[in-house]
Amino acid sequence: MKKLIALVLAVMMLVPAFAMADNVIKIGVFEPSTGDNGAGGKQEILGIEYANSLAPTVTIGGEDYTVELVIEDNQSLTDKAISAAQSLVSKNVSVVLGSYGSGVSMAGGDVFAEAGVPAIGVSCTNPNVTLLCDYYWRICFLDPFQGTVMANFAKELGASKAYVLTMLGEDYGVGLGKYFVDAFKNLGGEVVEENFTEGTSDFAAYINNAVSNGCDVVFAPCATTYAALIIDQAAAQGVTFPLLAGDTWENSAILNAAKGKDIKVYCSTFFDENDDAAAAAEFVSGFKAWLNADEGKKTNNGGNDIVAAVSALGFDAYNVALAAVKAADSADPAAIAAALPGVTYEGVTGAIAFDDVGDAKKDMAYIKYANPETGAFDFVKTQSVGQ
Amino acid sequence: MSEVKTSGNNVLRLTDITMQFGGVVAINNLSLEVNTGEIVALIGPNGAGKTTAFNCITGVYEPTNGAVYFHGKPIAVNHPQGKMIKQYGGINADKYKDQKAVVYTPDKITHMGIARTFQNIRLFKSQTAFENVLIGTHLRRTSNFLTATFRLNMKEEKAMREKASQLLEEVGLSDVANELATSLPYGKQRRLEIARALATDPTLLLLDEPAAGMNPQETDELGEFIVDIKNKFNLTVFMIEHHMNLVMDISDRIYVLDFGKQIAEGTPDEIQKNPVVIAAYLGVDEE
Amino acid sequence: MKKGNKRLIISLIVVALFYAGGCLIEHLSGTTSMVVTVLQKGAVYALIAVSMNLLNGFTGLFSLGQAGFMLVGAYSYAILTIPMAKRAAVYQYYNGGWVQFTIGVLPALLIAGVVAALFAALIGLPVLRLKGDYLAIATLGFAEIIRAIVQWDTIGPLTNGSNLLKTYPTLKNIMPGNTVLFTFIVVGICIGMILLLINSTYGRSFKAIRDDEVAAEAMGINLFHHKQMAFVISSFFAGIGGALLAMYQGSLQANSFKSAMTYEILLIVVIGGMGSVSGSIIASFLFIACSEWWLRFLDAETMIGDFKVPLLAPGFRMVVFAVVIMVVVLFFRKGIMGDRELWELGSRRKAKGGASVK
Amino acid sequence: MFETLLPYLLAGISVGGQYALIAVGYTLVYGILRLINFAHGDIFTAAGFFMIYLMASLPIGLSIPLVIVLTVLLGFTVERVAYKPLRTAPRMSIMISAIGVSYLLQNLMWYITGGLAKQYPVLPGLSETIQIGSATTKLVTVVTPVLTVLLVIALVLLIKRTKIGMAMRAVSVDFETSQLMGIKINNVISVTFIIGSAMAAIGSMLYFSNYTAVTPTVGAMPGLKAFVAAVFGGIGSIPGAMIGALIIGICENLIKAAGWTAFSDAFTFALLIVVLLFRPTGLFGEKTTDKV
Repeated sequence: MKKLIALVLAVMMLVPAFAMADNVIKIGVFEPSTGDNGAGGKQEILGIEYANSLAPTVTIGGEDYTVELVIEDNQSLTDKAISAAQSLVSKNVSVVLGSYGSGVSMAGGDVFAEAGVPAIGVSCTNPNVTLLCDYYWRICFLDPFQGTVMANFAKELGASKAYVLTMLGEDYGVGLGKYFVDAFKNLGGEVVEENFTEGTSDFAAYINNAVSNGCDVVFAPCATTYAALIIDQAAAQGVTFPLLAGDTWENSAILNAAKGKDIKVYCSTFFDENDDAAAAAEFVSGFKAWLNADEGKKTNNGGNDIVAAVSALGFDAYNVALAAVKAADSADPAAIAAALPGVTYEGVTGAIAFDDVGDAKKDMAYIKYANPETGAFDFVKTQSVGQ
Repeated sequence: MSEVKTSGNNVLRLTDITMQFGGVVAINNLSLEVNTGEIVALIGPNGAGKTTAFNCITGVYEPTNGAVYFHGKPIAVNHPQGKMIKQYGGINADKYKDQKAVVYTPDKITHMGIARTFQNIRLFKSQTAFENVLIGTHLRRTSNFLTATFRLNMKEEKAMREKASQLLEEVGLSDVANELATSLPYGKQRRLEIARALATDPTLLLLDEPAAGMNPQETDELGEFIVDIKNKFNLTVFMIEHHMNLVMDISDRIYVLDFGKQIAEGTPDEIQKNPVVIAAYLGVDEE
Repeated sequence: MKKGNKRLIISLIVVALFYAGGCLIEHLSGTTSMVVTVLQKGAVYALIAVSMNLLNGFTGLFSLGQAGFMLVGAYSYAILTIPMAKRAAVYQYYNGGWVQFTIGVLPALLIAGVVAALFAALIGLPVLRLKGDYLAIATLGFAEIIRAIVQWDTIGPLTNGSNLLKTYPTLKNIMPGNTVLFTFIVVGICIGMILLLINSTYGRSFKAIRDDEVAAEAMGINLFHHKQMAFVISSFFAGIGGALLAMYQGSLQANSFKSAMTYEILLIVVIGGMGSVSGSIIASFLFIACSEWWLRFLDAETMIGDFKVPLLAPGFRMVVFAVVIMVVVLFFRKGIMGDRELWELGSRRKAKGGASVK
Repeated sequence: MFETLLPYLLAGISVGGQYALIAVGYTLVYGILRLINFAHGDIFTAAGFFMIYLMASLPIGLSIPLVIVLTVLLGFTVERVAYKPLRTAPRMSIMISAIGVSYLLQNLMWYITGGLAKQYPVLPGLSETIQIGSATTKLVTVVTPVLTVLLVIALVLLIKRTKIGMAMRAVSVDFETSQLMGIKINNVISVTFIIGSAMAAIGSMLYFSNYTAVTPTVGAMPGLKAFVAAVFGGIGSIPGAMIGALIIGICENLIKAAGWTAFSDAFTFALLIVVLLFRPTGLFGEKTTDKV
């Protein structure tokens, strides 16, 4: 028995993990499909898959290469993310897309950098993703921007004292919260900051704190799991002030939580499905059709055909990757990495061009309102720091 | 306080020991002496509190009242405290009031030179006979965990091992040195437990029913064995035993305990004639 | 005794071959291949599992604080080794943080262990007086408390609060191309020390305490003193293990050191066999290889032609895993090695029952 | 002052009551098997998922009893499969088995639900909001303490008055002897698990009506806290468990009110350790001396 185990072990260890057919270029998809951010991750994957269904091949050196998507679940956990990233790298992907959530992206970043595989961040908004990793690019806006935007918006709603609630140990929320706080204070507002610990279900006390501190707006960037609870319990306690959050809240989980309740929920996001720009409109209609054609995809989207901004970003990310491959005219990661900085692309989420850190130069966020009656997101306005 | 003066050569000395669990008085005002070189037996019907007495001596229990002296040095002194003051069912409580309570943990007491065996054998089950005895020698180590880990204590380690195998020799278990302790036959396990106790270099050896579950012949051998090691390691032996012939054969003096009270004390012949003792034992037989 | 020596030599040769193999594989398949990942992480987990085994398997103390001590070790290492140039960026919200110096990797590893050991010494004072499962739950609690403190915003300038620590020297940039060798060397030295301790007179008395506390105390073994010793030493190596894990991961977040991690390690120890160092080592490599590599396919929805393989979906891997573990716990309670070591196989101490059996 | 504290107290009482119902399971099982049933929190979670999946297709009148039945079955099975075979094994391996079961249940739920939060259905009579003094809250906040007290009284009567209850007490005092006295240990243990699971099921309905998102790991924290409550109240004592739970529920809400939100969980463990050190028998537990 033991000998057998030992033997198997030895053999498996010696199997080199190499295997590559020709005329196939592998694009790694580094996304959570389980865990706190699973919902958003799945929507992002959908966007990527849709893009892939439209552009399944790419020409390199005159030859057509079929694009194979290699999807790994990073489970929304920084430690699991590392092995997920390693598994992608070991499958010889040429470029990586993802992830939803900044923590996992930063964790995976090292692995990609180590292997010299370029990664394109889809909706990870923490500055350090690109700042501390030379192989990470990103097509969405950053938290300092988003935080400022929401602070401005809060002021416009007439708020003077904000209650900022973030999850202890979640760098995305804590980071975004900090930027919001700075911006809001600069605008002359007061702030009460508090954390909840992972696995918290009981938010009653936090809502009470917000009320008893006389806050007139809540900013709670966190995973949708907790968002749903916060909204539900805020409504249960009949709060009158609005709840604000970042991109994560643009999710059907939020709509379900807010539906039929007397509560005002706003979030900032990367894209609006009612955008009348031609590209966007085309994408939206196409994507809806594609979703409705397949129940499985629809469930992954949260059971409806509402187009999430992260899906749009996923769509753009894939096309940016293809553009980079074309520019490099090679499936070699190094070449693609070299080509990426020069890539520019007219995406459905706006024009994408990278600055020297590797971030897309984006200066506009879409603010949406979770409409309790219709159970859909209403577009409120676009906002940029300028205002 | 007259009791506390020690009469010269006694090794162990209990004065007014009372052990009470909640309302139950397990030992009631027991006083006894064990002198150097003696073999003293503590007998009595089941539940008379013999093992409890051992536990008070070895620091497993803290007596409710009374004192234990070892070579004249107090190793346990106590008087009813807290809610025990109300509950206390024994006597002579006030005699120890103004003495400060003395408590030692079992390991300290073993360190002072009292070693014991257990009524229900307690060998280290995953260890071999040899290792069991070897563990007994750990107590007299001079090395700390660093010197031991990095093997800077080779000399001592060697000495320990020699001593252990020597002891196994003494008790006639060398042939089974590498057997699992728990795989040994009953009699050998008892001997092993004694060897393990001897490994701690005791001056007083407490044996809790060493002959339990042995046939007459084994018992006789054990008797000789006890006397034998007593002389070889010049020990004092204090034992609890039910096998009367063994007790009568080897012990110099006998204490009889019944329902926690001492009902008799004396030489084997005296005890055999003692009506109270006989009554106590007959009483038991009736049940 | 001679036979023992021969076995020792043989097993040393085996170890040497294993080391050589490790390096060879790395040079053949490149640092980023899955097999190398498994070798690195497996080795790290081996150390952690052995350190836990020292406590649960050899001393019979059911402690569930391992993740907490790994956390302490990992953070101590990372905080001390992040290069000055990068601190401003890493501690972006705490303008550079408090610590304004950097030390070498090896001293940092050592300090990681020492700090973890100090924590253990403090926690041990109260907790080790508790028995059995109370000890388990109390240590579990302390691990959680430590995590809460590390993430606490107020000491953010030290721990970077909830945010990742990055840019500290990782396996890759210490011995480029020889990451496996480095890991194996450090882990090897640590496990070697643990082995020496276990086979010393102190190790024997640990086992005595495990087998029978009352008898051990009657043998003059000071229970608390020895338990404390085992606890502190175990935590020392858990700390180093945590630091190595940080080096392996390349980025560090308190969030990942949950009780789930402790459970994983505990299960590794059980699979390997309570009270068997070699068992823990084997089990670690098996566990990591399966969870990170061989069983990954279970998580991927795969089509064979038009036929969709049933059950395969994200999360299935962990289910299979948990089932296997339950089977081991219920039907092979001795685990792979029982409480024997590789070099004892075929020796005449057969009937020997492990701490977790009979 | 009271005006501001009232909502915290209400929240504390209701969550405390929900912990109490979980704690009963721990205290009964531990009282008899001396086993921390690590899986209990996950059984609680499972009950939540049962409700979600049943309500999707069945009317509430059927769902509620079915949820209880299913949860009881789960608890019963866990005991038979994972604990019964280890009756004679050392405590440690039973506990490891318990951890294994918890690990398995969590991964299973993770696999089935994709690890995503599921919205708990609205239970009439629990989810409506009401006004109490200055505080607005859900009806469940009021229902919970009442229901909890009633259930606990019922349980205490069951244990004091009925034959099986007597058997349970006997077993918890002395396993071996009661076996000799001809008590069918296994039945008694099964009953304990059944009662515990049923309580967990009811607890889950109250808890999730209050906190409406269910994830595979959601039960872990309440589970641990409930265990702490059981220890605090004195292992084996059902009223103790309830009072312990209420105290913990209220304390953690007051701590949050005081702004120490990051440490509301840490507090629970700190409390546990303090209790274990200074009063291992808890508030209402009896002292036991182990024989040498």
